[in-house]
Order: sequence, then structure tokens, then C-alpha cells
Amino acid sequence: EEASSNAEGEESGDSYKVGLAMNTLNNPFFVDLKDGAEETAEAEGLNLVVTDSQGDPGKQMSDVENLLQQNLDLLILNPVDSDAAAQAVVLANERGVPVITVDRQASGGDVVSHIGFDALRSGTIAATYVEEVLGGSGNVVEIQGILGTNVGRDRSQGFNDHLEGVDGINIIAKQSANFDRGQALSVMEDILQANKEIDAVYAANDEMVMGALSAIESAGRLDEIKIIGTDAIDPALDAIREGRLSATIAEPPYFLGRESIHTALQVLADESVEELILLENTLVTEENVDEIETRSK
Amino acid sequence: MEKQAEDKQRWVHMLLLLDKYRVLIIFLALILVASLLSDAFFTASNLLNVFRQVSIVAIVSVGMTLVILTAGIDLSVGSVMAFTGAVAAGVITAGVAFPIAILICMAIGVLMGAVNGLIVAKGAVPAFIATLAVMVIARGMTLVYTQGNPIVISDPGFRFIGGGSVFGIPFPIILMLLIFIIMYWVLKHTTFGRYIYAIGGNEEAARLAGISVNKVKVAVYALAGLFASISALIYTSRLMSAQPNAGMGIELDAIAAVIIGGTRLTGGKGGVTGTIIGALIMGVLDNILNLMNVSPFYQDIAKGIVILVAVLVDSKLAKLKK
Amino acid sequence: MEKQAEDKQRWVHMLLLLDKYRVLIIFLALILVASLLSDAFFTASNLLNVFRQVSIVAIVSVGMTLVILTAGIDLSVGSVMAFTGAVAAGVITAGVAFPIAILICMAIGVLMGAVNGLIVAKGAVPAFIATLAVMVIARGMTLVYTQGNPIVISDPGFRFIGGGSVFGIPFPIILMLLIFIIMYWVLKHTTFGRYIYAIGGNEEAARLAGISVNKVKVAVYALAGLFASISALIYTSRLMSAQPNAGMGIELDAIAAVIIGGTRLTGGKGGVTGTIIGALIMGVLDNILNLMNVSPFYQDIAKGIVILVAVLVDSKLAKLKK
Amino acid sequence: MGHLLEMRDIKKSFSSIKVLKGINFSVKAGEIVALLGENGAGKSTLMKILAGVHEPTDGKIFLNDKEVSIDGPKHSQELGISIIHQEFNLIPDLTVAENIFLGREQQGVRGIISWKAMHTETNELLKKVGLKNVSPTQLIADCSVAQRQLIEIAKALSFESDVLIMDEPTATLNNEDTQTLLNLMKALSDEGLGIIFITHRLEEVVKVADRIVVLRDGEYIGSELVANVTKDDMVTMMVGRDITDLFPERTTPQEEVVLEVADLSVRNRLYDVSFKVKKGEILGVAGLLGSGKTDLSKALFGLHKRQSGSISMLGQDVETPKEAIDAGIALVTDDRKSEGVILDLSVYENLLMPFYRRISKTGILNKTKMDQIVDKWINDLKIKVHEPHVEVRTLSGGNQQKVVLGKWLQMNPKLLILNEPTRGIDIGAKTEIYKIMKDLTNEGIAIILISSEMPELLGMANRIAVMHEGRISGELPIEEATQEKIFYYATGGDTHGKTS
Ligand SMILES: Nc1ncnc2c1ncn2[C@@H]1O[C@H](COP(=O)(O)OP(=O)(O)OP(=O)(O)O)[C@@H](O)[C@H]1O
Ligand SMILES: Nc1ncnc2c1ncn2[C@@H]1O[C@H](COP(=O)(O)OP(=O)(O)OP(=O)(O)O)[C@@H](O)[C@H]1O
Ligand SMILES: [Mg+2]
Ligand SMILES: [Mg+2]
Repeated sequence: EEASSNAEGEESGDSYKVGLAMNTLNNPFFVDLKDGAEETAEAEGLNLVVTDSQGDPGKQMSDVENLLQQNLDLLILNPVDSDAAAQAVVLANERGVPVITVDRQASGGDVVSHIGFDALRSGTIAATYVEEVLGGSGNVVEIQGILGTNVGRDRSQGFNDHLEGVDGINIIAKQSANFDRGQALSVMEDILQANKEIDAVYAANDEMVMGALSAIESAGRLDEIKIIGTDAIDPALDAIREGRLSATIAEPPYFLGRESIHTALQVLADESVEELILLENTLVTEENVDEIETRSK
Repeated sequence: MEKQAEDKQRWVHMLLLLDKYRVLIIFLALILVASLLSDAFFTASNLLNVFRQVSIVAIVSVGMTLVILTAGIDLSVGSVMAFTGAVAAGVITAGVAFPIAILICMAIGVLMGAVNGLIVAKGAVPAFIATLAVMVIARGMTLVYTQGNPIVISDPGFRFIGGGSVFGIPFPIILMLLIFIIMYWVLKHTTFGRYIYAIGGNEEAARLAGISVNKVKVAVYALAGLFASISALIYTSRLMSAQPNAGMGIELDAIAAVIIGGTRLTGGKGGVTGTIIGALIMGVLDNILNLMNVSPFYQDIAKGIVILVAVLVDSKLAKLKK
Repeated sequence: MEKQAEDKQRWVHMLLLLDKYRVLIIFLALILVASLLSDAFFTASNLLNVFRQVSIVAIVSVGMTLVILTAGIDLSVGSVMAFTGAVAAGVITAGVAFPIAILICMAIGVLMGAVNGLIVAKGAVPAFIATLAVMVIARGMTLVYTQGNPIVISDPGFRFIGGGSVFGIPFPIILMLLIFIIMYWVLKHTTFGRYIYAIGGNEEAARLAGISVNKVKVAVYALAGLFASISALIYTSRLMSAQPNAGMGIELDAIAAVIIGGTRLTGGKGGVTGTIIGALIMGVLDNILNLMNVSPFYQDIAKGIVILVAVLVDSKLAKLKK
Repeated sequence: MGHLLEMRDIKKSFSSIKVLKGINFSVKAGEIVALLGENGAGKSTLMKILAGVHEPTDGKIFLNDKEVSIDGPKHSQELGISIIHQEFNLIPDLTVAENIFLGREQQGVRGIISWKAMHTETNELLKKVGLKNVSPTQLIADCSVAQRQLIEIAKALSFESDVLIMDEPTATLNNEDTQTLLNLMKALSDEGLGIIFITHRLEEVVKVADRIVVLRDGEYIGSELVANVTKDDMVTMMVGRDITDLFPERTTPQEEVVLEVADLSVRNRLYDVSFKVKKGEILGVAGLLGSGKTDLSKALFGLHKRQSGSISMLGQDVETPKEAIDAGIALVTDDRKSEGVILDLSVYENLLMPFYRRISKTGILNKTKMDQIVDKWINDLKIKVHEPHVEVRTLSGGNQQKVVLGKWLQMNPKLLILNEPTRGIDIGAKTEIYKIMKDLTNEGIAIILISSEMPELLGMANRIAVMHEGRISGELPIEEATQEKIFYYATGGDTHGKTS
């Protein structure tokens, strides 16, 4: 039965049903990812079913189960957590539904292809940049994402691993603001109170960097502090253009979404695909800010 | 006159019955609507799927029911889930056989619950704030214990708890039913059960009647902790990994299930039957919204409205009785 | 005999005073400890910083106090914050002058609060579940309205609400104090204020006394909505953008502030003074942990323990009175 | 002269249960009508219809010969009816003044309360009902049951209405306060008020009422002028039979001491209290309002932390309620609503509550056994309930009191502390309860009977201890006890010099 539906599908994509199990949708990064997928799917005439697990790996498991109740042809999984996602992949494998993971990998099961950015590398890029702009010495503040998510963890690890090797640089404060702009604002305010000498601030996403930026501007210490974010969301790019933000690391999620649909179509057409598709994360500074593309035009 | 008295009695019983099963009527209505909305809904495989998904919240909710019946509340259940799940995974990873890990997990659940109970009973601290503090502490303990990383479980035997089946019925469902039946019976037919109602109804009068109010409270919170740890086992087994963020926000779902199920938030009135149905209502809702491919942005709105309609209908039915 | 009676009365008054300001004692102790732990703490700039940070929760908590005094609860405040903030940002972006946007924002806050109130009062639905449903719906509405993206505010005039100062005092602090003083006075000296206590103390008796219980309730929830929208304005202005996630979980902080401040969760007893101090306690706690750069893993644990100690000390002090 | 108020053929059912089966009732201006009947006869229900709490199922109500329908409490007030409910409707955490003027606060600018005016008026009202030592700013939570009753009366008076309904206002009052109240009622009726007065104490009826109306089992039995009937006639109308001896003969106490209290002090409440109770003895405790009787009962049950002294129950020290119960002490409290019954649980469960521990060692309940116990006590105490599984909330006041009593009587305690045990209980049931008390003393059970009803104390006790300001100011063997002597000690007696 499955074969026949596949055969039909080759002519017109619209009889294919693809599930997209999203991690969360109240964060612009993932909304962009979803938009990339949805817009591409529509253009390609693919029937895309989206779920939102609100950051809960347990709910994501249920979402996948619910999706699998609907005769999917393919599952695109944007894992909340790599380890937990393995079970969802296994489940899909058992039903014979091919799986593509996007942004985060699953640490088990058979995945046809993974499309993502390298979070560790993102942290490392940020650290390298910090080292460079500070000339190898200075006081650095790190604002971390949600501890207990891969991205939060990996970006932090990439960042710290690199800077540990740099003697002149001290990480004087390390606090979590849960990827949230409001929390980052308060946390940065407190850190500014406690530390009179800060040379650079790294935040693990642009939401937090915007919050930190507000705090630093209000404290009038923008000239002393270099600020680095991650993700390259539009407000962050604007801030770079205005010279308020030093850099961000572009991981345009829209392309993740687009790429995942393209890959899905290839899989459904029985074409061979790369097992690991890593999109380039690039450092964005004043110099290249106008060249960077974060969305299809 | 004898006749009349009998008639009366029958009347009263019928009303009590209707009163008890109000929420069941609403549930059945929801099932009916869901079946009409999606063909995929009323299939054995999907129904088992829903029940299995619901089991985690439902088991936590049974514990919450007990606590709320004593006029308390337990906000810490989600964090207790996270911590006990992490410990279970941790000790399995350290090489402990999984049945023993399960016992350790449950023991810690009971312990954490008992701590809640002690603070509430002996410390005379409002349950809301006591369990809120424990919730925050237990979440922190989980982060420290896991260092923010999930703990992957490699022992395949452990998968049975969340993924196994007995005679085609998923094991989590069996656990849920077992706990439900036991607690239903305990509430009805043991002194402990009746004391729970007495304390929630009028704590002062219960104390004067010689009930060891503090002991009962500690036991009730300990049970809530136990059930949270059992849910943690199912959750951890389903994902074959312990998540530091496990159970976040589950307390609200559990309390919602309890209240939708007709247990009064101020204690003394209600029971576990309603709670299970309340949990099922919310599970079916999630399921049907997914099956119908409602956009995630609109799912919250739809869910909120259905809950609202359910409780409004319930409240109208309750008034009808009078 | 007269003499003895007088003595007694003085005693009682002193104890009542102590009773009222128990939480103040705990707060001062915390301030003292914090000052010893970090030099950066007891500086004018940091104290203003803490107060400004606290203002958002504190203003929401004042509304929550009113609701809890009527024996209700409002879980929707965080979502109302998110939605009203988004609308404010949305209409400003659409070109509406920001003072008008502020009025629109507050009007929507009042409206959403009133909806809560109507469901609770007229629908006779338990406040917990009614406001939980509204919380979910309003969050969904925010997601739909913002499509999950922040809305950036470009009008620099809007920055004043969260970032401006009057005579060196940040405007959010002035707003907080204003709201506090007004509500303190309303609770003490107006019939509306006293009816709030009456309803929380014994709703049936209040009804028998001819008080329009429903009207008072609707007004109280509407006020909670209004205050949530004012907090939303501060929050949105501080970030110069509306966040779809704004206010998530703030209801728990607000309820915690209310209870730490000595208001009884079952209504009828308490007031806004304690609430403000309760909010300050939690704000100082967050601040000092950050100043000391305590690892995030341990912050939760530390925070939970301090809250627990505070409420346990409070409960012991309360017993001393007897 | 026309009627001030008239009710014609009033019927009322709850679900299918007929509570009122066609009642006719009227009051004229300046008349005091006593509404009499057994517990559960329907008196409170009839009055609640007037107060706008219940809607009648059938029947007509006339005010000044005009038909009215009463749509709620507020409307009832506006029509000039004010009521003192049998169960208190005070809000514990508000002040006395606020409670009295709830919903009708004095206001300068609309919405803003004028505290001064309110407190002045409150003081006057409190004086009128004879309540001293209570300030308008005191919280209700800090007032004793009797004080609350007087505050309710003050509240009702403040309405300055045409019809005043008093549902058992004297149940918790002692002689002096009752007398003050009765005088007040006379004065009010002279001013032209119509008063409806519900009580189970017939001597009060004889003192103030002009006319009686009797209900039985929801039926209208009849109306008579007080001048034309004797107390016995009233009893016969109410109960349907004669009651000859209210009080049974006293049991002679045995020698063995059951309870020995020595120098018991509780901070700010009790000072140096010492006494003994023997097997089979009834020790009466008398005292004015606020003299510490309730505090004593609670202290004996381990509810108050004691400062010094000892409580020895058959040689065992008692410090907590649990120890008290294990030692064989049972306490019937005077505040049934907040300490006695669990309103949301059934009659069945309330009756069994203290007994659960005994009937079931395993913690598993045995239905047959429980049914037997419940049946026995519902019958023995004549608790009027159509089905034991209904919530206690729906019972009449007197029947709730019987549930509280039954719950402890079946425990076979060795010492029974009864605090106002017959409060609100009708005369027929009273004789039953007295008989049970007699049987208990025969079995060797000791009883401490705290009562503000003088005839009850004089009729039942073997010995009477009188309290004054937290101390025992005198002890009288029953042979020497008279109302005058008790009053002498209750107002300080020879200890007067020491206390001030
Ligand atoms: N809400 C209710 N639901 C069901 N039955 C009720 C309700 N209220 C009263 N009853 C029943 O109505 C009957 C009359 O009660 P009512 O309170 O009028 O008696 P009463 O004459 O005032 O007695 P008492 O002297 O004990 O106060 C009782 O049998 C009682 O159980
Ligand atoms: N919770 C309380 N707080 C403060 N004072 C109280 C409290 N409870 C009782 N009192 C006071 O203690 C005194 C003794 O009260 P108690 O109730 O023992 O008197 P009583 O002799 O039983 O009088 P009554 O006839 O009024 O019941 C009274 O003056 C009363 O107002
Ligand atoms: Mg009555
Ligand atoms: Mg008393």
C-alpha cells in the first residue's frame, strides 16, 4: 500500500504527507525555521503537518506518536533533546517512516539525513572572535541559554573550551537567562552592578543579547564593552549596522527549514541524500553585515 | 410512609450519581465530537495511544487529588519527577540493576513528598509556598545532579515500563489503572481515606476527633511524591533518557485535571474517578487537535476554549441539580 | 481590673503590630545578610536597580493580592502581560501615538481581567481553572498576534515608562509605589476594599449582607488585568520590544510574593504591604545571587532554601504570638 | 388592626423532601410571637423564606396586607425585615463594627468609609445589647461564641426594621444576658416592632411572648395566646405527648477519682485551676460570658499549651488531644460549625469519625458494623434525617448538635466534657439526652457539664464549680447551690479582691 501511494506521489507532491515535529514555536529562531519549511512546502505542493512540543521532550514524543497515527510519508524532527529524540526516531523507524532531523541531531535510531548548524562550532567562533577583539586579554561575561538543552550546553562548551586556552581572558560571570530577553536584561543589570570592569559579553542567542544590550546601554557602558550574540535575527543585524553590537554568529534558521523540505522531497523521490548536511555558520560583523542572507528574498 | 422514605432515598441516590458523573457526560460528548471530526481518532491504536500519553499526567494527578482533598496543593511534582527520573537513570548508568534503580527512584519520591508533608504539617507553612520552594530546590538539585545534561539509559530492560505491553495493553496504562483502582478503594474503604476527607472538610474538627492530622498529611504528600516518581519512570523509560527539564509545568496540568474532575480546590470533596476523566479530557483534546492538524498557534486557543466550555457546562449541570 | 484590661490591650496591640510586620523583619534580615555578602549590594545604584527589577512582579502581585483576598486566584496575569504588551507594540508600530497605545493596552488588560471575573463570578467556575483556561487562550492569542516573533518598538518616547527617571527615581519604581499607596488606601478606607475582605472571609455572609459579590469580583479581576497590563508596559518599554514569551511563569512569582507577604491563600486576610515586601524579598534574592555570581545550577537551590527559611521563620514567629 | 406580616399556606421542598407543608403565620405590630417546634420542625426554614434566603415552593406572603415576593436578602431588608440567623453570619477577620454595618457602611464621600461615625454607632448598639468589654475595632475572631451572638443581635437592631426575626438568639446566652435581651425585646415591641422569636426555652416564652405558633414535622399545629396556655400545653403541642420529668434522678458518685487537675494555668486564659471529678459524677461549671469555661474545656483536652500545673486522667498525664482521647476523654465543643461537625461529610461519617480508629485495627472499614452504630445513634438521639448519607450541612441546627453529641457518646469515654451540650436542642430531645447522661453516670462515667443554662446545671450536676476571669471562684455541692450563690461567685465572689 505504501509503495503505491509513493508511486502516485511522484507525479504531484500533494499526496505526500510530511510531519514536522517542532521543538518550540515561541522563539523567533524556531518560528523562522518553521516558516522556511512551510513556505518551501507550499511552493513544492507538499502537505506539511506541524506540531509544537513547547520545549518538552515528553510532549514531543506524544506529538510524534500522534503524527504517526496519520499515515505519514516522512517525518522531519526538530528535537527538543537529542537523547530523548532517539526514541521518537526509533518509533518512526518501527512504522517504516523515514526521518530527517533538523537543527539538533538525534542520538539514536536511523535517520536518513540531518540538517543543521554546529552549535559547538558556534561557541568556538564566538570565543575566537572575543579573543581577537580583546587582543587576548580582558574580562568576559557569558550569558547562557537554557541549561539542559543541547544548544545551550554546546554553545557554552564551545565557548568555554576555547577560552580556557587563553590565559589573558577571564570569564568573570557566567549566568543563565534561559534564552529569554527579559531575563537577560535583569541578569545583565545585576552583573553590571557587581563588576566594574567588563570588556566583552557573549550571549548564547540574539534574544538574550538584545536584553543585555538594553542593560548595558542604560548603564552607559556601551563604549567599554564588546557584545557578541548568536543567530543573526533582524534586530541584531540592525544593531550591528548601528554599531551597538559587535558581532553575531549567523545560523539562519529559515534555511534549515527550506533545506529540510528539499531533502525530504529527495528522500521521497528515492534519490540519495547526504547523511549530514551542515549549513555554514558565519561570523557577522560590521564588515559583512549587509552581505549576510537570513531569508530567501 | 415507609414507601415514601424509600422513594426519597432513590431520588437522593440518583442525584448523587448524576452529580458524580457530570464530568463523564462531558467526556463522552468530547469523544463523540472527536470521532466525528477525525476518522483516525476512534481507532483502537489511537485510543491506546491517547491513554498511554495521558498516563503520566494521570498518575501525578491521582497524587495531586489526595493532596488537594486535604486542602493542600503540591507544586513540586514536576521537579520531583525530574529529580527521581535523573537518579533512576544515574544509578542505572552506574551499573545498578534496573529493578533496584526503580525502587531507589520510588523511595526518593516518597522521601521528597514526605519532606513537603513535614514542612506543611509540622512547619505550618502554607502548602502553596512550601511546595513552591521544594519545586525550585528539586529543579536545582536535578540540574546539579545532571549538570544540565540528559542521562541516557542503556539497559534495554528499562524500556518495558514506558514501552512494554501486557496482552496488548501498554504497561503505562496498566500502571495508571492499578493506581487508580487502589486509590479509589483506599479513599472509600479505609480510615486513612476517610481522614483525608475529614481533614479537608474541617481540619479543626478532625483534630478534635483525635485524628493525627500531621501524620495523615505527611502520608498524603509522600504518596504524591511516590506517584510523581512512578510517572518519572514512565517518562524516563519512554525517552530512554532522563531529562533535566522533565515534568516542567505538569503541576498545572495535574491541578487542572483534578479540578475539571470535580474535586474542590479547598478540600474535603471529590475523588480520583473524576480526576482520571479530567486527565483524559485534556489528553483527548491534545490528540484531536493534532489529528486535525490545527496550527500550533491556534491549538492553545482551542484547548483553552474547550476547557472553559467544559467547566462552564459542568457548573450549569451542577446548578440544575438544585 | 480596668488597669489589667488596659495592660492586656496594649500587649495585644504590640503583638498585632509584630504580626503585621513579621515579613518586614525577615526582609531586613535578608538585606543585612546581603550587604555583608557583597559590597556591590548596598549601594544606591544597586538598590534602585533591584527596585526597578522588582517593580514588574510587584505591580502584578498587587493585583494578585486583591484577587487572593477574595479567595480567588489569577493564573492568567502572565499571558495577559504578553498579549497587552504585544498589542501596545503592535499599535505603536502601526503608527498610533504611544500615549494612546498605552491607553489601549490598559483597556485590553481591564477587559481581559473582566472576562476572568465574569467567568468566575457569573459562571461559578473555580478561579483556578477559569484563569488557567484564559491563560492558555491569551498565550495562544499572543502567538497568533505576534506569529511567535518579538515586535520591536521604534518610538523612543515609549522608552520613558521602563527607562525614565523622575528626580533620579526610575519611573517603574514610582509607578509601583503609586499603585501600592492607592491600593493600600482603597483596601483600608473604601467600601469596595472592605467588601473584598468580606467576600474572602465568608462569601455567603457577604451575599446575605446584600453586597453585590459578583460585581466586586469582576472589578477585582479587572484590576488584576489592569495591573498586568501596566507591568506589560514597563516590561515592553524596558526591552523596547514585545516578547511572545513575556510574563511566562510570573503568576507563580506573584502568588509567592503574596503568600510570603502574609496574605492567606483562602482569602479574607492580608494586604498589599506584605505583598510588596514579599516581592522585594524575592528580588533581593535574585540580585544577591547574581552579584555573587553563584552558579546557575545552585541558584535555584539557594533561592528555594531562603524562601523556605523565610516562611518557616514566619510561621514560628506567628506561633510565638499565641 | 391589620397584620404587619402574614404568611399563608407556605410550602417548601428541598429536592423531593417536603419540609414545610402549608404553614400559616402572622405578626402584628408591637407583638412578640414565639415560634415553637421540635428540632427539624421547619422553624428556621420558614424564617429563611422571610429573609429571602429560600424561595417558597408555594404560598403567599403579605406585608401590611399587600402581597409581596421576596427576591433575596437585600430585598428582604428593604422591605423592613431583619433577621438573626440561627447559624452565625459573621466574618471572623473583620472588626465588630464592620460586621455590624456590612453592606451599609457610613460613608462621607460615596465609597469612602467614615470610621468615626461607624465606631460611635457601634458603641451605642453594643451598649444596647449589654455587651461590655468589646470594642468596635476588635476582630470577630477574638470574640467568644456568646459575644458573637450579641453582636449578631446588635447587627439586626441596626437595621431599624419593622419585623425582627430572632432564630434562637438565647441558645448561647446565660441568664443575665438573656434577661437583658428579653427586656430589650419588650422595649422594642413597645415601640411597635413585630418580633418573631424562636427558642427552645419555654420560660422565656412565658416571660415575653404574646402568642405562640407551633410547628411539628413541617405541619402547622396551631396558634394560642400565651396567657391561655401553660408550659405543659406548649410541650404537648410541640411534641405530641406529655413530658413529665425533664431531669432524671441523680446518680451518686463513686469514690474513685477520674480526673485530677492541679494548679492549671494557661497564659492569659486560666489561672491556678484545681479540681477533681469522681467516677459517675457530674461536675457542673458555671460562669459569666467570657469567664473561661470554654478555655477550661479546651485545656483539659490538651488544646491549650499549659503554662504550669497538671492534668491527670486516671493517673495519665494529658497534653495533646490524642493523649486525651486515648486516656478516655471526650470533648463536645460549643462551636459546632467550626469545631464540631464537618459540614461536607455525611451524618454517617461525622458520627463515626472518632470511632474509626477503634472499629478498624487494619484501617479497612467494615460496613455492617458501621451501619449498626449509625442506626443506633440516629434512633437513640432521634436525629431527624431522612437518610444518613446526606451532608450534615442540610440538617437543622438542633440536629447538627445531636450529631456532635452522638459522635462522642458512642465512644464510651471515661470522662465526657460537655460544653453547652443542649444548645438549640428541643425539649423532647433534651430529656433523651439527660437520660443518656444518667445512664452514663450509672456506668461510672464522669461528666463535666459546662452550661450557661442555670436550670440544667441545677437539675443535673452533683457539684457546681463557678468560674470568674479564668479562675474557679467557688465550688458548691448541689444541696447548697442556688442561682443567687452561683451569681455571687460568678461576679467574683470572695476572690474579687485578689484579681484586681
Ligand atoms: N438545604 C436543605 N436541603 C435539604 N434539607 C434541608 C435543607 N435545609 C433544611 N432541610 C431540612 O428541613 C428540615 C427543617 O429544618 P429547619 O432548619 O427549618 O428546622 P428547625 O425547626 O429550625 O430546627 P432546629 O430547632 O433544630 O433549629 C430539617 O429536616 C432539615 O434537614
Ligand atoms: N482566640 C482568642 N483570642 C483572644 N481572646 C480570646 C480568644 N478566644 C477567647 N478569648 C477570650 O478569652 C476569654 C475567655 O473565653 P471563653 O470562651 O473561655 O469564655 P466562656 O466562659 O466559655 O464564655 P462564653 O460563655 O462566652 O463561651 C474571653 O474574654 C474571650 O473573649
Ligand atoms: Mg433552626
Ligand atoms: Mg464558651
